[in-house]
Amino acid sequence: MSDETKTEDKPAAAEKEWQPRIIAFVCNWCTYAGADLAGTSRMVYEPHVRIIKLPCSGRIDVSFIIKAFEQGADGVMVSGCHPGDCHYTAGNYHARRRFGGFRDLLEFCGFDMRRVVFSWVSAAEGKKWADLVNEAVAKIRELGPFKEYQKLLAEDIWRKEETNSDRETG
Amino acid sequence: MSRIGVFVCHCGENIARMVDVTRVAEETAKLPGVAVSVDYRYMCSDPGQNMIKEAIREHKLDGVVVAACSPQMHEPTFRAAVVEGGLNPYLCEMANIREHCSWVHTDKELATQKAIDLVRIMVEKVGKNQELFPIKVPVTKRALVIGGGIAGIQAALDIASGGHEVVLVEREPSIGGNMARLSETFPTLDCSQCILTPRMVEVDRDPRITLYTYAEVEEVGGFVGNFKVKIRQKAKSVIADLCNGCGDCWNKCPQKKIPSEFDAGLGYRTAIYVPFPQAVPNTPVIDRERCTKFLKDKCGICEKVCTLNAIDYTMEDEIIEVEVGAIVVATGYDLFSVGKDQPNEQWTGYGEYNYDAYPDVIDGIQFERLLSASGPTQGEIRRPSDGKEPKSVVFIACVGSRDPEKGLEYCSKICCMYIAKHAMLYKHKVHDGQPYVFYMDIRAGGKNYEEFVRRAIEEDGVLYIRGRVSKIYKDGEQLVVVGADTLSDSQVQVRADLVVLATAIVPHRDAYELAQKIGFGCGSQGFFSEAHPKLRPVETNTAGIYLAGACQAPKDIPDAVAQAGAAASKVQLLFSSDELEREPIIASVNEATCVHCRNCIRVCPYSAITDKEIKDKKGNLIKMVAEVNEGLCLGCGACVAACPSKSIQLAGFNDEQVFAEITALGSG
Amino acid sequence: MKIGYYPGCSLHGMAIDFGKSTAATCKALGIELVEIPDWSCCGASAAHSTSHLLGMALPARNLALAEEADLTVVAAPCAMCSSAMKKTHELILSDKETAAEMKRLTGREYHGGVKILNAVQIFLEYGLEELAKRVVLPLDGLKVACYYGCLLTRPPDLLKFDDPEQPVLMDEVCRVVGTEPIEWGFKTECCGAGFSMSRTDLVCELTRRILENAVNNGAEAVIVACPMCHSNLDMRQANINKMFGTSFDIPIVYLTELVGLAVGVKAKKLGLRKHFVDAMRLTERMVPASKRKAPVAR
Amino acid sequence: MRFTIESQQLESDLVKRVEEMIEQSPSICYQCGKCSAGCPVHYLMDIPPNVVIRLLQLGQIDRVLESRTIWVCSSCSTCSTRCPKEFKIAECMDALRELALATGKDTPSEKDIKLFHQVFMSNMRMFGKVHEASIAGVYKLKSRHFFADVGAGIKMFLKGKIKLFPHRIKGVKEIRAMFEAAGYGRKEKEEPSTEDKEQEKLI
Ligand SMILES: Cc1cc2nc3c(=O)[nH]c(=O)nc-3n(C[C@H](O)[C@H](O)[C@H](O)COP(=O)(O)OP(=O)(O)OC[C@H]3O[C@@H](n4cnc5c(N)ncnc54)[C@H](O)[C@@H]3O)c2cc1C
Ligand SMILES: Cc1cc2nc3c(=O)[nH]c(=O)nc-3n(C[C@H](O)[C@H](O)[C@H](O)COP(=O)(O)OP(=O)(O)OC[C@H]3O[C@@H](n4cnc5c(N)ncnc54)[C@H](O)[C@@H]3O)c2cc1C
Ligand code: SF4
Ligand code: SF4
Ligand code: SF4
Ligand code: SF4
Ligand code: SF4
Ligand code: SF4
Ligand code: SF4
Ligand code: SF4
Repeated sequence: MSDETKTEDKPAAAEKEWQPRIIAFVCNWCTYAGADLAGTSRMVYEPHVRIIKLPCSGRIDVSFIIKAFEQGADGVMVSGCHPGDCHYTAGNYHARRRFGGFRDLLEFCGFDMRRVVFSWVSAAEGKKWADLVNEAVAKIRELGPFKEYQKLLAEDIWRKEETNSDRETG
Repeated sequence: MSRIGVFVCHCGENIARMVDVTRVAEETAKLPGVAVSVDYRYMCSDPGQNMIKEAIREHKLDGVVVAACSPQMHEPTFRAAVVEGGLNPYLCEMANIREHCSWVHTDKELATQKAIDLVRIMVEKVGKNQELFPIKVPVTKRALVIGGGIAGIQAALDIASGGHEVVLVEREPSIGGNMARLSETFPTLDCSQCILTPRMVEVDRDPRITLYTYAEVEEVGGFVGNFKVKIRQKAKSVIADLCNGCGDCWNKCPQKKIPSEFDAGLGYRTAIYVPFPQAVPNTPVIDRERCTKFLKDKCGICEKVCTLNAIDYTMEDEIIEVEVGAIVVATGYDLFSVGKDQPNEQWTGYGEYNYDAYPDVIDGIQFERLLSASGPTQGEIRRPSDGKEPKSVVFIACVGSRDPEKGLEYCSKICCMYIAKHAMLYKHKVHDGQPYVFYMDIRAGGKNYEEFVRRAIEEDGVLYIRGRVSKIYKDGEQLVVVGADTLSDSQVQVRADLVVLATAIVPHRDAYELAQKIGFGCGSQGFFSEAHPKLRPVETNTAGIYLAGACQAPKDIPDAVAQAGAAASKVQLLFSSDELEREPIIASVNEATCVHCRNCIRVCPYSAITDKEIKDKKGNLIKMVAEVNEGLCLGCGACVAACPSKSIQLAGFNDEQVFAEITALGSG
Repeated sequence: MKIGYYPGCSLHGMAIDFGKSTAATCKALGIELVEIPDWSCCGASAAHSTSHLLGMALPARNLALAEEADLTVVAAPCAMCSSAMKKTHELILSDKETAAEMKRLTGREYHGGVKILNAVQIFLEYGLEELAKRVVLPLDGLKVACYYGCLLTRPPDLLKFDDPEQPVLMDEVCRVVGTEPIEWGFKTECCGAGFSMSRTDLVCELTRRILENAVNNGAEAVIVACPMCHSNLDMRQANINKMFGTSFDIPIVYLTELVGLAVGVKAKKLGLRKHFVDAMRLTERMVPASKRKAPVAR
Repeated sequence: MRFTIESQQLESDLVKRVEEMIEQSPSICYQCGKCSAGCPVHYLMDIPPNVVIRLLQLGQIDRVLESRTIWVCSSCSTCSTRCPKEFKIAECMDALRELALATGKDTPSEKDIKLFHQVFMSNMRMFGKVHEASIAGVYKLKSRHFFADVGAGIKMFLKGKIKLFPHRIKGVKEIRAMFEAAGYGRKEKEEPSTEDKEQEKLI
């Protein structure tokens, strides 16, 4: 599936309208605060990321990522405190261990892993957050809208048609 | 259907400039479940808060979303307002459309769309929120202070005067920290020992303070109000209760050539020793790595000379367990090591300054010891190589500081002042000597500080040369300091008898491990992180743990003492009630579905989950499940993600809530 | 051991002694030197001073030629040459744009397969323990000032050779051949390098400072690994004495000459007679290994 | 010296070219003076290294291009190695020299150094290697320092340190193509060719 996305050609007009939609799962103590810092430091970055705040990256579940794609996200970011810096001492350690598993599972399910960005951003790394968002947006722009999953869902007899939302206008 | 109120803030122009707030209000008004959506200039102002309160009553709201700044900023404000309006505080959420939106974007249309999405997420979440009630936990009214420098001493004394017990743990054999090593202190030039010693003695005398020196904190468990601490009392080999500090042992100890840590290697101590004469406690310890008895099983002189039989070679380390309600960390600083703390390990680093090669190139603390009346030279300025009185001394500022390539990026803050002090004191002692200072900027921003520096220049004839030094080399007995004077565009060379490097202030060498052990934050430079740089400067992000002194940032004595006082008053504030409230963001187990796989137990970083037996009325075991200890759970949610049967949920962040947030984005 | 060899222009000209001693000493140690076919000048300071592109392109061509000739290790004894080569090597490896630009200019592609050795590194590559075994006429107790100059270690991030302020690797080689390296303050000061002809006055001033510090710290000889250091310190010593009224008379010896003597190469083969300041006196300090008091220091 | 600081000047194209060549902005320099403190040829400079960078910060690049400093700098990298901000001063000096030649803004003083560089380069362009004797010859002819160094020259000759005949490498065409591709000396096209002739004559 990943090969298809790479070679996909879109009409230029559609590209103009389309804006990538990225959901970020971040921990409250580090990355959320890092994003706050980017704000207080007035660092300009791309406006396509929607943050969902969780207490700790350890709380992040693979089903969140799948759900996000199902809801029409073109990309997902997952970010927490740096290894060893976790507000909860070890939460991100579990997260880190689990991300390895996430990756395999998602890949197995047929997700293009280039659409998922894992990283560590501390409360002091406003710049890193801004850069990361810019990179993620650039990457997703390159990959184009994530249509494959929607197609898959449409074929899936267990699902209803409703998931083929009109997200490209949003 | 829920009835949610949305309140969109302009923050003056801060939000309104980049986000079409009226449109955000209009669009979100259309969302299912939203009863009212309005925008206002300053939501956090009194009229703004009143709007919310009135709306709750008028529209019978059961949820509130404030679209404004970061929750770190005003969540408490709005939760309080919601409570006054008659709602549970946890039914209020904030959408961050300032830090995460208006301040970082430049396309008004896209920013507005994002703001609408951010509100939508929170509207969906609030719809699923439940009322939560703070958890009450008892408070142990005893404090632990780690580090016995001036900051730790001040904090301990203040808490004790507030009527509470204090446990003070110091790693070295005596309290006093770095201040005890100083000669006289800027800007008043009072003698450091004279003002410090009485405070040290007070610590020793105060019955409310339990002092453990030559000890370290081994483990910290628990949470605010209820910490459980394990302290390792290293074996001193001297029975403190018997010893009267007569000094017979250390006067007779034949191991006399051990470089004294206290004198920064300029003087010597014995194997059984007190670090300095005014030490508190004045009981010696045996340095087992240098003592002949321990190394070769010979000597034993100290035992023989001690008439009080206080020496005990068989003493072992002891673990002491204490329960405390609050912790003040005051572990202070070390000096950057010019020869070694380098980015490139193979290089000597600052090789151009030859600190390692030339004995007459020393650091600031070493110069303090040379100045100190109780130092290795009894306060006479003698250079280490040959004991001569230096007639020309060069002081170099910012060595390792403000030097991102070879040292550290930050300014060490206190060195400008102590350099002026050093140059001045040198001139007071060696009247025909000439002090020179190479500097980049003079940072003297304190009360009477600038005046102090001017005095050094104008009255004591210290020559300030504006420029960094490129190199120090030896020419005969003298050192040649090659520098620049950028004010006259010149290259200058000074022949010096002694060079003093004002090396950077760095966090105590194992500060990072301590922070890890206790569980609070450390910045990238290793100094401990305060909760907010302006508004919560003595608190950490972990409840019940406070900071004092130079462990948080380079600080001089006045600042260290002020912060210690503030930390002490925070502790007393915590101790002013018998119980305290905790955020109810904690996990709970659905016993009906739990299959006791114990995954959650394994991942919980606070060991907050234990096994629980479920028995029938007759006492027969029906099944085993997991159980969360409300006191210990800090709400990280790791267990929730780990549970295969979805039997454990985190209040405020349960699956339903998070899925609602994600789904909110799909409907756009 | 067979390695590539880039003598550079000066080892065939003004620094013929450096060239001869490198060849003879390597031969004595069993190192076979294979010249890079049809090599050209490295550009020296004239190139990088006037065209940063040529400053890289000239060494890039030589590197590509070495690679084409399957030379994976190349000794470039001249410090200017090895520095230029190593810098170019690092820049091509770390920056794709530079790599493309160099390909455009030279019409050849360099893939980064060459390890470049300066004069000191030849012996390090050979192995100091191995070298110690070959020492037959150590210069026991001769006090030497190891002078690295500015080109051997700088810029440190590209050359990655030794500590830029307190280098020690040449000192180690010197210790193996029995000499005693002194501690002194001018190991990496600049001697004026390529200004020998255009600003002789400048070179004399800089070399005076260096010689003074070496002599004041007890050096009996200055050991160098760069033709420019050598010509400035050796050839200009008379000028300095005239200019400043000093009376320096200290032999300036290439590291390759020093090692050559110790492993038994004849002074003549090393070009030792070609020095301006008499260096033959060194031969008097050689002690047959069999008559030594102490074993070779390491 | 007095000048008015104007915003256009602060955005000088020439300064931008220097920035591109060294891939660093002069703004990172905080004027500590350490570069000037350690520079071995500071005593011959009209503008110390830190002031060179300061002038770039101020957009006053012409003063720098006209300076002697850039020519007497011996490229020893003492400054870059010790700079606390790792500003590449030595490379900056290289860039300034190149720019000074390309724009023709270079100072008339220190022409010996420039001349030497030029003679060296044209010698190399001609043979692919440099032939020290002909460099020395041409340099002396053009600089008119006939008698300087005579003693040393004769002694060198006697010691066999001077090779009489230049050797031309096979790939000399390649070298010339490289000079061309690098745009070497594009401004002063005439000059190298006359030197070429003189060198040919001398051999
Ligand atoms: C050369 C020099 C001159 C100075 N002159 C002046 C001056 O004139 N005026 C002025 O106001 N300030 C001066 N200062 C600054 C002054 O020294 C500091 O402001 C002050 O000492 C800070 O006190 P503190 O208690 O925070 O830290 P410290 O004095 O460093 O005390 C920290 C204590 O904690 C202990 N500790 C560390 N880790 C642990 C652990 N894990 N467990 C247990 N204990 C631990 C240490 O052993 C130490 O005793 C000078 C500093 C220097 C370097
Ligand atoms: C231009 C400028 C920019 C600044 N920027 C920053 C910055 O970016 N970051 C930063 O951290 N700090 C900044 N500051 C410093 C900051 O303003 C002060 O640190 C801070 O305001 C001090 O607070 P305060 O409460 O001590 O004093 P004040 O803010 O002065 O408050 C004192 C209050 O007491 C009242 N008062 C005075 N006398 C009496 C009396 N007799 N009876 C009753 N009331 C009385 C006054 O009316 C006033 O309301 C800045 C200062 C200035 C001048
Ligand atoms: S609530 Fe926040 S965003 Fe609104 S005015 Fe107050 S500070 Fe500004
Ligand atoms: S241990 Fe004994 S001898 Fe030593 S100080 Fe104490 S009482 Fe005196
Ligand atoms: S036993 Fe150890 S401490 Fe005691 S006197 Fe002997 S060496 Fe000193
Ligand atoms: S306080 Fe002064 S000496 Fe210390 S780092 Fe800051 S500027 Fe430099
Ligand atoms: S949320 Fe779960 S894992 Fe985290 S502290 Fe509470 S019980 Fe432990
Ligand atoms: S992980 Fe879930 S199922 Fe397993 S013991 Fe914990 S609560 Fe029960
Ligand atoms: S050493 Fe670096 S920072 Fe200091 S003046 Fe020179 S270039 Fe600027
Ligand atoms: S490279 Fe040039 S400017 Fe820098 S120290 Fe050497 S001579 Fe001076």
